[in-house]
Amino acid sequence: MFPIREGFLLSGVLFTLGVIGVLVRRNLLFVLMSIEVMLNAAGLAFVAAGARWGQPDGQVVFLFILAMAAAEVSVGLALVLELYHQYKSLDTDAISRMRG
Amino acid sequence: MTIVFYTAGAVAIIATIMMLTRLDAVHALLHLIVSLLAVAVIFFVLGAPFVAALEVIIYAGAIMVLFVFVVMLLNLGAHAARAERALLTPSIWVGPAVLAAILLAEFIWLLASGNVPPSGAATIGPAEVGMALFGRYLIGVELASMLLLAGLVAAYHLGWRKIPQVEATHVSHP
Amino acid sequence: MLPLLWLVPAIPFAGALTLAVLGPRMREKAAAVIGTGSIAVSAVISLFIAAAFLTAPPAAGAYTQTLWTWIDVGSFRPAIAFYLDALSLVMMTVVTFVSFLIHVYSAEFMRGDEGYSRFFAYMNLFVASMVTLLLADNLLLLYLGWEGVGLCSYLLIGFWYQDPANGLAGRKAFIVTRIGDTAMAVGLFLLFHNLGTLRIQDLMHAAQSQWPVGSAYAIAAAALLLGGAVGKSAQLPLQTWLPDAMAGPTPTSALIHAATMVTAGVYLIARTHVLFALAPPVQFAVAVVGAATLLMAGFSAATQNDIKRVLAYSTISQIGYMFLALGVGAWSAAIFHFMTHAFFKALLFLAAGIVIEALHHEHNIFRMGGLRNELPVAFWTFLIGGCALAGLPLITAGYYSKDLILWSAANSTAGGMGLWAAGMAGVVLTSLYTFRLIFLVFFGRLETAVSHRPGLAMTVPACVLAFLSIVGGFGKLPFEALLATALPQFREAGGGMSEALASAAAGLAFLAGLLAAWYAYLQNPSLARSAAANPAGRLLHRFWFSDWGMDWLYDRVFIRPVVWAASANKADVIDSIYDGLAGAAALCYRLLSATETGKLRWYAAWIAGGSVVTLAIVMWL
Amino acid sequence: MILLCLILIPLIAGALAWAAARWSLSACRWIALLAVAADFVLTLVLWGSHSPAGLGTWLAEADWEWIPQVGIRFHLALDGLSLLLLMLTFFLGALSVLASWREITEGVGFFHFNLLWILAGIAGVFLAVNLFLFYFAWELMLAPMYFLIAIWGHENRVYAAVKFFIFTQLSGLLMLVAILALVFVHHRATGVYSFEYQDLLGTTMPPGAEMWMMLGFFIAFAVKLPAIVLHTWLPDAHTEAPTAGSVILAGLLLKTGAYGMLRFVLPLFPHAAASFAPIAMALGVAGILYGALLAFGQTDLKRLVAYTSVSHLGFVLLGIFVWNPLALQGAVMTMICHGISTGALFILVGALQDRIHTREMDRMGGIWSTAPRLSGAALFFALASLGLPGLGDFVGEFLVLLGAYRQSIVLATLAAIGVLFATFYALQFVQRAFQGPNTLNWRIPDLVPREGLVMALMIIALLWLGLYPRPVLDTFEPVMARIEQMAPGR
Repeated sequence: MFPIREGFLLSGVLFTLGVIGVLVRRNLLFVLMSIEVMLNAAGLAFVAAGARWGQPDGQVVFLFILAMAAAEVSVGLALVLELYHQYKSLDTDAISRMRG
Repeated sequence: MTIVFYTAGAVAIIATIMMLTRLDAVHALLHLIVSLLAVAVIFFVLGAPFVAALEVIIYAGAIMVLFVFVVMLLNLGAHAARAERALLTPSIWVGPAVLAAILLAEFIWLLASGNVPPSGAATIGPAEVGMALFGRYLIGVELASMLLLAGLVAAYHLGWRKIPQVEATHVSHP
Repeated sequence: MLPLLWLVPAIPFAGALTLAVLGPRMREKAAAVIGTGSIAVSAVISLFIAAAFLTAPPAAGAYTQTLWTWIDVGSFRPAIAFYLDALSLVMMTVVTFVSFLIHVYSAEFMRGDEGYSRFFAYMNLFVASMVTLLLADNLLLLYLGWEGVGLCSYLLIGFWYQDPANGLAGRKAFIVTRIGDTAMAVGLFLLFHNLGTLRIQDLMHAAQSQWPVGSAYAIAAAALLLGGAVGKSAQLPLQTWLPDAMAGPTPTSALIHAATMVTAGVYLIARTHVLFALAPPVQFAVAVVGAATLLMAGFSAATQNDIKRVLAYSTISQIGYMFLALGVGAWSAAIFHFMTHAFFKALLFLAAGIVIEALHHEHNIFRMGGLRNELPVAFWTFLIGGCALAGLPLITAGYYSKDLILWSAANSTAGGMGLWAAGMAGVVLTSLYTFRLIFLVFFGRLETAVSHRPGLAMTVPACVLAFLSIVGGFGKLPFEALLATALPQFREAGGGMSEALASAAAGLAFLAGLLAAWYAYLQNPSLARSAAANPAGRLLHRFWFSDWGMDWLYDRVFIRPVVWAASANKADVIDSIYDGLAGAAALCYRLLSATETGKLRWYAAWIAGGSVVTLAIVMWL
Repeated sequence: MILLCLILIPLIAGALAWAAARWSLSACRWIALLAVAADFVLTLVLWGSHSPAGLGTWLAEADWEWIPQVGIRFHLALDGLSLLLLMLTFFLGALSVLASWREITEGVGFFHFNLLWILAGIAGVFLAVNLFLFYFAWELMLAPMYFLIAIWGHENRVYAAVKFFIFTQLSGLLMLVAILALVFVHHRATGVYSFEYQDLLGTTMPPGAEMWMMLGFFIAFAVKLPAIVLHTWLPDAHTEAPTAGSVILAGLLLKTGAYGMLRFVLPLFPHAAASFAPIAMALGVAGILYGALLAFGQTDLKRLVAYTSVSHLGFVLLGIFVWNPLALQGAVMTMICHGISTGALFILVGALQDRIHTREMDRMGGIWSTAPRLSGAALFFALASLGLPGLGDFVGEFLVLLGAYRQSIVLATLAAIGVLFATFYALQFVQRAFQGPNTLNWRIPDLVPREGLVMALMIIALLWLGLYPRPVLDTFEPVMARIEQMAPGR
């Protein structure tokens, strides 16, 4: 039988690790990587749910997540390049000119 | 089957933790790839072979490679790792860790309270997924394609002029 | 001749208008001619009307002339209409005649003053308003005249506007009289609300039919009208403005603050005598107010050193007598005293004007003296006026009218003897301060040289008034017969004093005052100074001098708080509410903008925290 | 058709004046003056032509479809009340154009454009009988006045303009909500959407809703007619506005508030208005006393005159909510006479400020000696504002007090004391500004013939209203009688 409950637990743990990554690491690359982890965890939860109900919908949503992740990474990394060119550093706290 | 699930799960978690704590971006990337592959295995265990394959091909294969490619392009060098260590003081872990712990507790609480009976439906192959994809979710597919197109155009627009100069300036000071 | 009644107020009003508009461009001569001329015409018309009224009295002793309906709203239809009966006839003729004399006097007195035409414009407007007040058929028109005379008194007191003190005196007069007017206005509302009309005659009939004697409404209405009368006639407690009103030119003091305006209150009470008859306690209050005022003013007059202020206090005292007469129900006696008082008080003021003009605007009587042979006309006219004021028996008019009042007070149904005693004390005081004035100003050494002899225009009116002050008294009987048609007879409470006894007592009191003044001020002048030396005397002197401290009291109790409140709240405390709102908005802005630190991790943390909280809420709901 | 002209003429003339300003300033001024004068003549024609009997119903109407589906029509109608207020509008409008002949030197075209569009807005407010059109005119009135204050005002003008805008706009929105609520309630009751005044008149509505809707309207009008707590925009707006602005603000904008209450608050929500009446009356009397006290304390001439408006409009508020024929007619009479007397005072203060470039009374004094005609006129209008009998204001105030006495003796007495307070500030104003020694020895020119004409017209108007107010009273008597019938329990 499919370990659905454990699947959700695992996706929860992975998602939490992703959140920690985003909060802790100040390097922009690591933030992006943590976001990838969180996305992946979400995808896992969807697939687990699909598996539970025996419907393909879970996997279809995962596909959409994949597409979104791809687009997001491409744009994100392009921005990282731009930022690095501009600020010569990837530290998010340094790049904080947008202030109230 | 459950043994495979638990081992893959452990591998995924350990790989992710390792990713978080690495100072060098490339090491972190490699750990991330391992974690993604572990998740692919789990997909397989959950009876979703098509998605597992996709995970390996696209997620681990394409996106991570793109990541590695960009990291190489940035050519951070050793001093970046030293800078990372300055930022990663142990005290910085406390706040996020507490927050994450609460988040995890809430997940577990929600999972525990929810009555998810284990069910053993058959595996859902690519055929069913394909039919759903181009049946009910046709609009979703179109939107996804547009999203990808947007990502493509943005990446192209943001990056096309800068690449050569980065080469030039960077060489001057290692 | 009667239909020309509307001309009597109209012509002075027209005169005032032309003088106001064309005045500045006119020469003094032309302004004098128009100013005095308009009053002369109106006086002549009123004499003709009087003659017509006496020879062929109209039906029911009264003639009403309606010009147009003033306001027509639902049941409230006051008209611009004039009502002429014996009472208003007497008042009208006396007012117009005395005004004419004073206008002739002021034509010369004001010569050389830069606001010459403005002065005559105000005086004409005053006469127009006073006559409107007297002839008003309904209380609203009477109120119009009432406020009009108040306005003119303000304008004329503050005529020499360069000196802020005059402006202050003018404002004080207008505001204090206006306090009385507000009370009277509320009285008008009450009368209209309960009796449905403001036409005086209908009002009186309606009051008589609907209200029993002593009914609460009658008492309230009478009390409110009394409030108005007290304000306008400078009686207790609103008398503080009259002494300061002497800041105006002397003809103004003569006309407004002696002869005419201050007696408007007397006319109002006489006109609405039915109301006061229906409210015995208020009528008694009128008597008590009269008695108290005449005593207080008498004492204050005896301590003044400014010639006009002495006469001002004496005016307050004499009107006190009129109020006393009205209080005891001797309506015609009060009007008779009004007539005689108008003559001799105007005379005194005109003579004082001559003295002041002669001594180059010197007001302090202690710096005057020995003008007997320097200004003979002024002396003799002042002496006749003084005797009339004090009540020289058998000769002067003042004696007859005051004696009539004293006799009525003695024989009145309520509180006869007490009022009579006050009256007698008043007579002593009156002759004391009158002869004190005469001895100080006209006898003794010549203090300041006489610089200017009065011309004919100033002496002739004085002589005419002197003649009237004597002759006026003899016409008592026909006068009373005439007034009988308009005012009820005086009801004697039997067993009182006989006529002869009362007049004898009055004569004795007059002599007592005369001797006291002669002894104190002619025989040994040092006595007055020594009396003022010892502390008790000085305190008493200061107390009486400042009008029994009323001015000081009103200033502390009423004026200071209002001025403080106004200046303290200048920036409108309610505005601070809205400034507060604006401030709160700015504060919120500052707080929220502080959260935009620009650090990515800070936002991520807030998002994570937010999601945690949301999940928690979801879990607990 | 004539009603449409009343609104169109100022609109077109405004644009024309703005355009003409490029060639010659005087042409621009003359266009504005002639337009407003033409409108004034039109109102006189209307006044002359109406038959007294026909006063009850609408004198003239102009009705076109606008948005039929929702029942919004371009519906103008004229009765006795709006006719008189229109006459006041164009009378004061013409005088304010005359008064600012020399004062406005830069941006003359745009100035007259704004001025005329305000007058058009006010005319719209007095004529509109469709609630939507009423709200439209209400807003049309607001924007040009904001520009008038913000551009041609004095030192602190932007603050004053913004404050005026926020106060009026916010309350206007409350009214809009109330209008929409009323339309929906009407729809639920009758099944048809209509913004028409006639249709909305008799709608039955739950008392709670009625009270809220009434309050929505009342607050909007209470801000415009400065009721006591909502009045703080007035002194700032008046002090900073140019002469023409102050005249129109004091003379006309305040009247739109009072007109709104008479036309909309009382008839549309009789029961709620009746139960709210005691509070409104108390507000009115508090306004009288508070306005007078504050006016007494001011040293700035225009602020003093502004606070007198708060005091006088307190009478109007009292008169409206006393709701008997005497008080209602008194309220309208006070509105008209206050418009004239305060308008005149503002023109005089403006003229004075042009000559001595200050409004502080401490720096004045003794101006009577150098400018007797100006001071004499100021004295006349100060007396008018303290309610001297024989002038217009007294008739209005006396009728209000007479009516108020019927309702509650205490309030009438307090209001009478308010009249006494009026004497304080009026005499204070004359004494400190014009009398006393000429300490700073001002040598200023007296009234020029143009200003003399303006003053003469207003003096004659006030004397006529004071001594022979019958024709004016008869014009709006039937309207007041109709409003009085609408009171519950009559």
